[in-house]
Amino acid sequence: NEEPPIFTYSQPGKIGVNLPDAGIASTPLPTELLRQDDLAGFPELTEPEVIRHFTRISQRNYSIDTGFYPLGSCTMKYNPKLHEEVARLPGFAAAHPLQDEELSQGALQLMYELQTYLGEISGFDAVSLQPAAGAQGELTGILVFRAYHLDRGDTDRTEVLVPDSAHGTNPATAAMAGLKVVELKSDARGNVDLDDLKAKLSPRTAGMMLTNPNTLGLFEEHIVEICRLVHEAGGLMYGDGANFNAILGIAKPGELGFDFMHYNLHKTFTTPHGGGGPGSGAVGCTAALAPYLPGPRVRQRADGKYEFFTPEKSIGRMKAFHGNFGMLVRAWAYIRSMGAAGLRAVSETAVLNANYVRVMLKDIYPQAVDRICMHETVLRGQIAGASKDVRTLDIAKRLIDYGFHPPTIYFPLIVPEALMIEPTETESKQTLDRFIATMRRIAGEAVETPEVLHAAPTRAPVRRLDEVRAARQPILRYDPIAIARLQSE
Amino acid sequence: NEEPPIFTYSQPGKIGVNLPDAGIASTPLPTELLRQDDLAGFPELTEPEVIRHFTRISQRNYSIDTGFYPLGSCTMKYNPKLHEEVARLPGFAAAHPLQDEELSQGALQLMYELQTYLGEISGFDAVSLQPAAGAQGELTGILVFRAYHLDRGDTDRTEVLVPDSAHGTNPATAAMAGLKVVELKSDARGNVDLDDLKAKLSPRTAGMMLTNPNTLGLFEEHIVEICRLVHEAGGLMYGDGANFNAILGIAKPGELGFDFMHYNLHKTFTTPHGGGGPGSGAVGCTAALAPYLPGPRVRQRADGKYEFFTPEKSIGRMKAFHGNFGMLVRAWAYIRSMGAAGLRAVSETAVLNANYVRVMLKDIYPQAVDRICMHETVLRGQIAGASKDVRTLDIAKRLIDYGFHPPTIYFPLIVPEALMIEPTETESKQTLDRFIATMRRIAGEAVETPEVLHAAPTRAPVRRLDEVRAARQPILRYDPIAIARLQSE
Amino acid sequence: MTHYIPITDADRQEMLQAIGVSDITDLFTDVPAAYRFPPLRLPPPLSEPEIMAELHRMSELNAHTRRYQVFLGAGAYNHFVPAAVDQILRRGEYYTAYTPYQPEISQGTLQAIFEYQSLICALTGMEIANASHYDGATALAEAAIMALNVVRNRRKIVVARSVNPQYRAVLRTYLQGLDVEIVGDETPGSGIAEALAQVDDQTALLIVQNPDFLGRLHNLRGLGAQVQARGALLAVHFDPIALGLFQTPAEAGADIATGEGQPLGLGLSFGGPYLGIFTTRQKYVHKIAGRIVGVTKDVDGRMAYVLTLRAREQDIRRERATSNICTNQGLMALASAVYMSLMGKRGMRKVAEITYQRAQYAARHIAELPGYRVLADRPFFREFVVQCPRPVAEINAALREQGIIGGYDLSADEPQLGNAMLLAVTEMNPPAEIDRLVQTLADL
Amino acid sequence: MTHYIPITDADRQEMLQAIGVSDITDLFTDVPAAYRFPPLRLPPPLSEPEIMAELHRMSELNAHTRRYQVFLGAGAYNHFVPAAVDQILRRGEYYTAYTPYQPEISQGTLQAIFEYQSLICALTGMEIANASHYDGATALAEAAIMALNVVRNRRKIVVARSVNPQYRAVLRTYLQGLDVEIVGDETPGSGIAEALAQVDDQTALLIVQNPDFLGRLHNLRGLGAQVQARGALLAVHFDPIALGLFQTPAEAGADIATGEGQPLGLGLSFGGPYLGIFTTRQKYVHKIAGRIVGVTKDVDGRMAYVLTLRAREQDIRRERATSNICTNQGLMALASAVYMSLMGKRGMRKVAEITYQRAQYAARHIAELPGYRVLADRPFFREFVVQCPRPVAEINAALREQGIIGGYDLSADEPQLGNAMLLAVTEMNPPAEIDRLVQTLADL
Repeated sequence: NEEPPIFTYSQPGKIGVNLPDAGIASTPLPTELLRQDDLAGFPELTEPEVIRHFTRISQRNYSIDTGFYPLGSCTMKYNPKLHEEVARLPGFAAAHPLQDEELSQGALQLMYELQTYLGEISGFDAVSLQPAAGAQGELTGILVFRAYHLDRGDTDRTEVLVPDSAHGTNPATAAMAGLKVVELKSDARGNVDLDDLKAKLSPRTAGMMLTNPNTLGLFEEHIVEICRLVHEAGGLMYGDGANFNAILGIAKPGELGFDFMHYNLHKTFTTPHGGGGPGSGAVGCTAALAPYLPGPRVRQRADGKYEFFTPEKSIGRMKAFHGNFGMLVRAWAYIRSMGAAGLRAVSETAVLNANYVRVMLKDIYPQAVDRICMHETVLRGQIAGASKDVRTLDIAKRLIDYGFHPPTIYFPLIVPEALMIEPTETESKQTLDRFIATMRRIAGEAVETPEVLHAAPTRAPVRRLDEVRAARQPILRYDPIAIARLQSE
Repeated sequence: NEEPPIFTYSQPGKIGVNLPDAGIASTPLPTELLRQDDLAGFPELTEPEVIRHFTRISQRNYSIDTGFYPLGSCTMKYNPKLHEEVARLPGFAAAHPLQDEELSQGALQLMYELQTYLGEISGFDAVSLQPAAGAQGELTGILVFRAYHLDRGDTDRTEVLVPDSAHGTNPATAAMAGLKVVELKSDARGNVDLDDLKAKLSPRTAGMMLTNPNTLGLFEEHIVEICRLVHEAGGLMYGDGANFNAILGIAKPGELGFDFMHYNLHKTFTTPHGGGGPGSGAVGCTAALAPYLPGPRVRQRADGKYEFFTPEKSIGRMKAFHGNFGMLVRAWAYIRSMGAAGLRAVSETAVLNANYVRVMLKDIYPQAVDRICMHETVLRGQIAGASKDVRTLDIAKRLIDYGFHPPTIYFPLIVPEALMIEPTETESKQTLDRFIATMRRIAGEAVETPEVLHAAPTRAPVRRLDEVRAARQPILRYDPIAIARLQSE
Repeated sequence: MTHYIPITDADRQEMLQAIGVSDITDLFTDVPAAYRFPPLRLPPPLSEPEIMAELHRMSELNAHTRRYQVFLGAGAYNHFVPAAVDQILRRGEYYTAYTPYQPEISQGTLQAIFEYQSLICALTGMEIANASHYDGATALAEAAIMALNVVRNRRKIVVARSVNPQYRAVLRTYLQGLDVEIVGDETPGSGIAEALAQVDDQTALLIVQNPDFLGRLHNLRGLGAQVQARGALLAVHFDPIALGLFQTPAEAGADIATGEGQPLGLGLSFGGPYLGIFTTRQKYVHKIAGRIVGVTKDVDGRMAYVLTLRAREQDIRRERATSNICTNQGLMALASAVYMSLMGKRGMRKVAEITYQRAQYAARHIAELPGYRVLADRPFFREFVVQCPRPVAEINAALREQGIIGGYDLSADEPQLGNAMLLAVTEMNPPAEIDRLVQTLADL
Repeated sequence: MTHYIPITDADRQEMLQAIGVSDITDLFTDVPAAYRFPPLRLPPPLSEPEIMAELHRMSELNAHTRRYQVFLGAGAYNHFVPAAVDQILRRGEYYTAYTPYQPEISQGTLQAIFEYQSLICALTGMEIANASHYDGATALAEAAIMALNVVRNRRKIVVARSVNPQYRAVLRTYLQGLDVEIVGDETPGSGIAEALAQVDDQTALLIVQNPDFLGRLHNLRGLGAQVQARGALLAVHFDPIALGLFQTPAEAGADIATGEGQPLGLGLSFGGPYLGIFTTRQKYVHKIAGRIVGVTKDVDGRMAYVLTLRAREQDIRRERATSNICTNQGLMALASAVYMSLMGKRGMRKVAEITYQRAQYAARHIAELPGYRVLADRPFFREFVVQCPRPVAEINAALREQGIIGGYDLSADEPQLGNAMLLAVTEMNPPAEIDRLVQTLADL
């Protein structure tokens, strides 16, 4: 069932698309500008071969459409099929981004409405849809913080506070914006340690980045106080929206005191993950920060028409054109399908499902912090009676054999042997019960037949990989000689 | 990796589609007309569950998009992806069959042009696109023969001659039209035995049904004489178009002497098989038979517009509306993509591929008739040195383990242990070579490890089935008690 | 070589050499020289962008539901097709698969068809369903053939006039060689009662439709018993959407029930591919046409699906088969199974309710228009007859100017009704659209 | 419960009981009461048919390539998208999969990305490619950040004015916190030579585009050596379609080459999702941003694919990562891999040739029109500058009336060119369409 690299099907002369002829007399090509290698190494294939290849390898993937992803912090929820149709309507999928606004009123209306909806759901005054992913939304926010402070002549604010439980994108973003990361400790209840926060706030504080609910799946109990403290120190509050799926209609970050946040439309608002992207990292903020947002944004004119505009103090554009528009269509459709009550039901059910899994497993897999959780729960892969060499990694790989995608593991970094489980609201109780039973069964195996866990997975397309070899002797493009050498080792 | 019946996911209250409300005040329902059982047994599911179920079970299918079908007489060639798009254009996919002709000019033009193209490719004067599948095309033809004879007062023509190598649909069709089947022998070269034909022609002969190339994959060497003999006896020649993929641009059945034929658009003209349908069994015939064709057909008016018409002596309609229109769009696209030279290249390559497989295997798998074949070749699963209990069925099932769909087996009935192999033109030499090597390897296994063949397949989603149990104690709809009983046996 | 043919020139040379011929034309010497390699006068080939552009152009010459508000039915209905249905249909594993004769590698198709059969049984109340016919009309014709095989020595079929006229035409086409008398539908305006009256001791089958061609709902309870008492069978042609609410063919005592599956998520597609639903009683399972999927086990004891009772079929039994049907509408059966699974009990009921309610609403408002009369002697489901002050063709032409596709013109089928059209309303006609239809009629 | 949420009321009760709370709201007591359960003022929810109808209506308010003849480019191009690309994109196994962090069950995505990387290397001649950036602009900005990390202690980036102005804007956004000087693009009308002249011993990177923003092709052979001699790196932003025919960034001696992958089968989609292509030399592999797939073996010795060199990435290295990028444009990389595989060597060359030839044809004929002037001081690939007798906005408005979307108005970016537009021609503009554009301009 292995499928060789597509290059192995290549034969001179084949082609997979029936293209038109130029249909006009040729002019001579500027020979000195031509490439010299005749596209060496580029394959030649027919359509049947290409389709069969990519169909066959697709079956070697796990996906939401084939199974359950209890993948903490990733919100791997169902991607509605209606959205795949509407995003492909020719008026969206075949519209040029630079065509006149007059000829783009449908797209602009959709963007305007989505800006409005996202602002309302999060309690923010202004939204920009341009960022292409969560990390780009973060960079947008930190650049906006920086611009805001500088604009006020506040030039010494060079530090960004980041809890030790944060996603790696948070510190990486601060660094990319040229700011210094100051790490904050978590307390025993999984909240930010307030004393540590107070100690680290200073006139150098540009702001703080906080995920709430945090990566322990816990709602930050002191959120209002944290925002107050940061604001009093002259800093701004950045909300990482990765876990926004927990609080739709439950709480509005803008009301809690955040100044800025990004939305992961590919998590909370059902746009597909696509095996790693495209995402969409739209951002929202307070009126005070709105002048710094990237452009173009969309506004409605007095005559009812829509137009692009760039805020007067904009940090500039984050990417070409207007954002991952195809993702915006899907998010619009989702919000309009669910409505206010539907969105609240989403979060309520996501939280219900997570707590159900939590209580059904915590006697065997110790809970990192013993509290009611939000949309996800962090357990520890430390099973009583199992030998020490059974690690969370083994549990994760064994789940594969039972048909489940593993949870997020070893994250957050502050929890040893972390198993971070986010069931989402689009899974049935039946599926959760199967997962719970499987987790309990694996715990039994960990005690009785640990070798089975070490050997896992055995029922996947491949077994555990030699990742060291991949990094030490990297083969990063098709190279038949290097591959032959690998195979002969 | 098994997937339970969809009914097992059902829970009261679930729904998988978000429907509108009626939006108006209700009127009372006529209670005496309501069903009494509240749709007992009907499942209740959400969209994610339905999608996951049907995605998962799809992966338990073999298909052209995942592998090679050397399936004689079935022409399992590649289905171009362009066709899937064009058939879904809203102007085709969302047009009502009874809307005014004035509002259907695009669809009518397409049908008119397809009629013309199919007539030209086959050498016939008139085409009807109505039949839904090859077998319905056959019934159409035999009813037309019957009507033609009766119309001429020729009331005693009640017999249809059918070679012993014919598809089962041929005799079944004749019977369905109320005619008697007279079977013809094949000769040693795989042709119709002319002496037998002469002996069986009579004033009772309504016509003869002939597949050419025939089901041995051989071009009928006496085709012109056969047509002459049948015509001299007052009969008509029916051409079964199942094997038309061999002779596009090679020969026209209408010129060879056939009076009528059906086209399997789902074989020759790339419309997908769909796991058993829909097909399209358009038919073509001579001018003499055209008045009897089913209606409506399409013609062009003097003003250039298109209209439906029903031939004056039509046998009537074969189905509601105008045929499997979605399939017609695909066939039109295929013919216009290929053009005359492309279609000839299709048949040339199909024949090339079949002969290549033939010569590479015939030393091990004896050829039924030692001739150059057309688009398919019939071999025998009788391997020298293998024990008698290794049968063609075992060879076929063992191919599954190597990732191939088995050839057609035990057909035609006149060849013992038949293996009927049709590679089609859309497979590469690489694939054919892999298939040939695998067939040779299996021949070796048949001699050395026959138990492996008897046990095959072992790498498929399921192994060989208890088909007797299925027929003796049929479970033909979801019945948890019957299934539990089956599983506990 | 084209983009669909992976044999290169070099391959061809190698293969010809292996075969032992020097040129590709040497493979065709069995074709009489005089007929070999005829020219094909076809238009020059088009590239992919050209095909797409040309077919887009042609497709837009047609009216369609994204451009027009459609009130036309008469056997094909504009019901909602959830996007999830097409998502499944586009999977190559389904649509490029062959008929599941090799069950070990066809469990996907087989399980889907088994579930289709099961869903259809639940929907209709009937005991067994086959894997499909070409469409509702041919399913009905095959019902007649089956009845002739079940009820031996009777050669009369009675069919009510209120059965879709296209279906009655197909019935007559199918049976024309079988020495059968088809009666019951002679009198304009007649219906089930008149047909029942013609069921006698020579009758093999009575065929009725419910809701009938004019959209009317009938209470058929007891009809099966009446027909069976005369030694005949009863076939009921049903509408699968109506069954979300209304009487099943099983409740009518039907021996055979057929339906057109198009409303179950298939779209209009200018008339096809559609889906012929065929159901009957368990005791007739060996008499039915077409494929049937059953459950069994493999040698390891795993539950598995397989085509079964195949001795009825043409490839096994040849001229003694129950039908010549081979290729059916398998992919459409799959589509309808996805549709029914998505809708479920609540969805099927809800679609039926919306359809019913909106049809009543439309009829009520049209009936109030001067010059228009709605025939409402009986309850109706989705369609109803409107008698108009002017010829239907004129009215439809005027509606067309407003982007509305009006009803089916009944003047050829039921001339006694005068200027009558059959209007269809579904969940795809929102109240505002119905109001607009009414207003447009009022303004004519 | 909705059609996307499979938890029933009964389930909820059972689960709440298991959790030990009596009501769902009890799960949210950590949320300060004053902020808990705020109302969301959103429009009432729409059903699926309503969503479809409303979005169809809105989409048709936009011009699109099925309705308009498009001669607009400037960074987004109307190239043909083979249907086979979307067939693969619609597979749930790809588009509903997560990032392939669990390689055992992500071999589909991993192999596809590995093949994408390999195809991009073959196309560009560069040694390594990563798994994608958000778009061409951000790929270019990440190139600058990488150069600053490779060439230590230099804080100047030189960018030619002839680089897409949106890309230059993004570059400045990305680098605004990094204490970097960005120069080279100050002078209207300037280009590569002027930028090169500014490369000095404080310069980390020179950025050029070929074909440049105005469509002109440049011979960059030797440029890399010149830049590297000054201790800096060279980044070339390329057009992937032009590479079917024209000089590769490797031939220019580029250290980094970036491209916008949109023309590789992605469609226009009103500006996104597109695909940022990023390539560099093998020796910089530990410096690059983003994901990379490599080949290795599993414990049974089977060849397998895996994300590798992950110590560069944010989830491992946090604030010391090469970039904060996490989610990329993986599905678009897959789409372009399918596109490139379909096109192959012949197809890539052919699209480039048609595009080139038709652009020359269009330019030649427009140049003949009175009042129009085509800037053709250099060879151009797909786009060219037309100086018009009237403001571009007026001309485009007139073209729009004829169903034509005209060129990009250069007046804001390069005012010294006067009434100038940038016209783009591809294989999707047949000669007849070009003739119609020319005729329409002539008739204005």
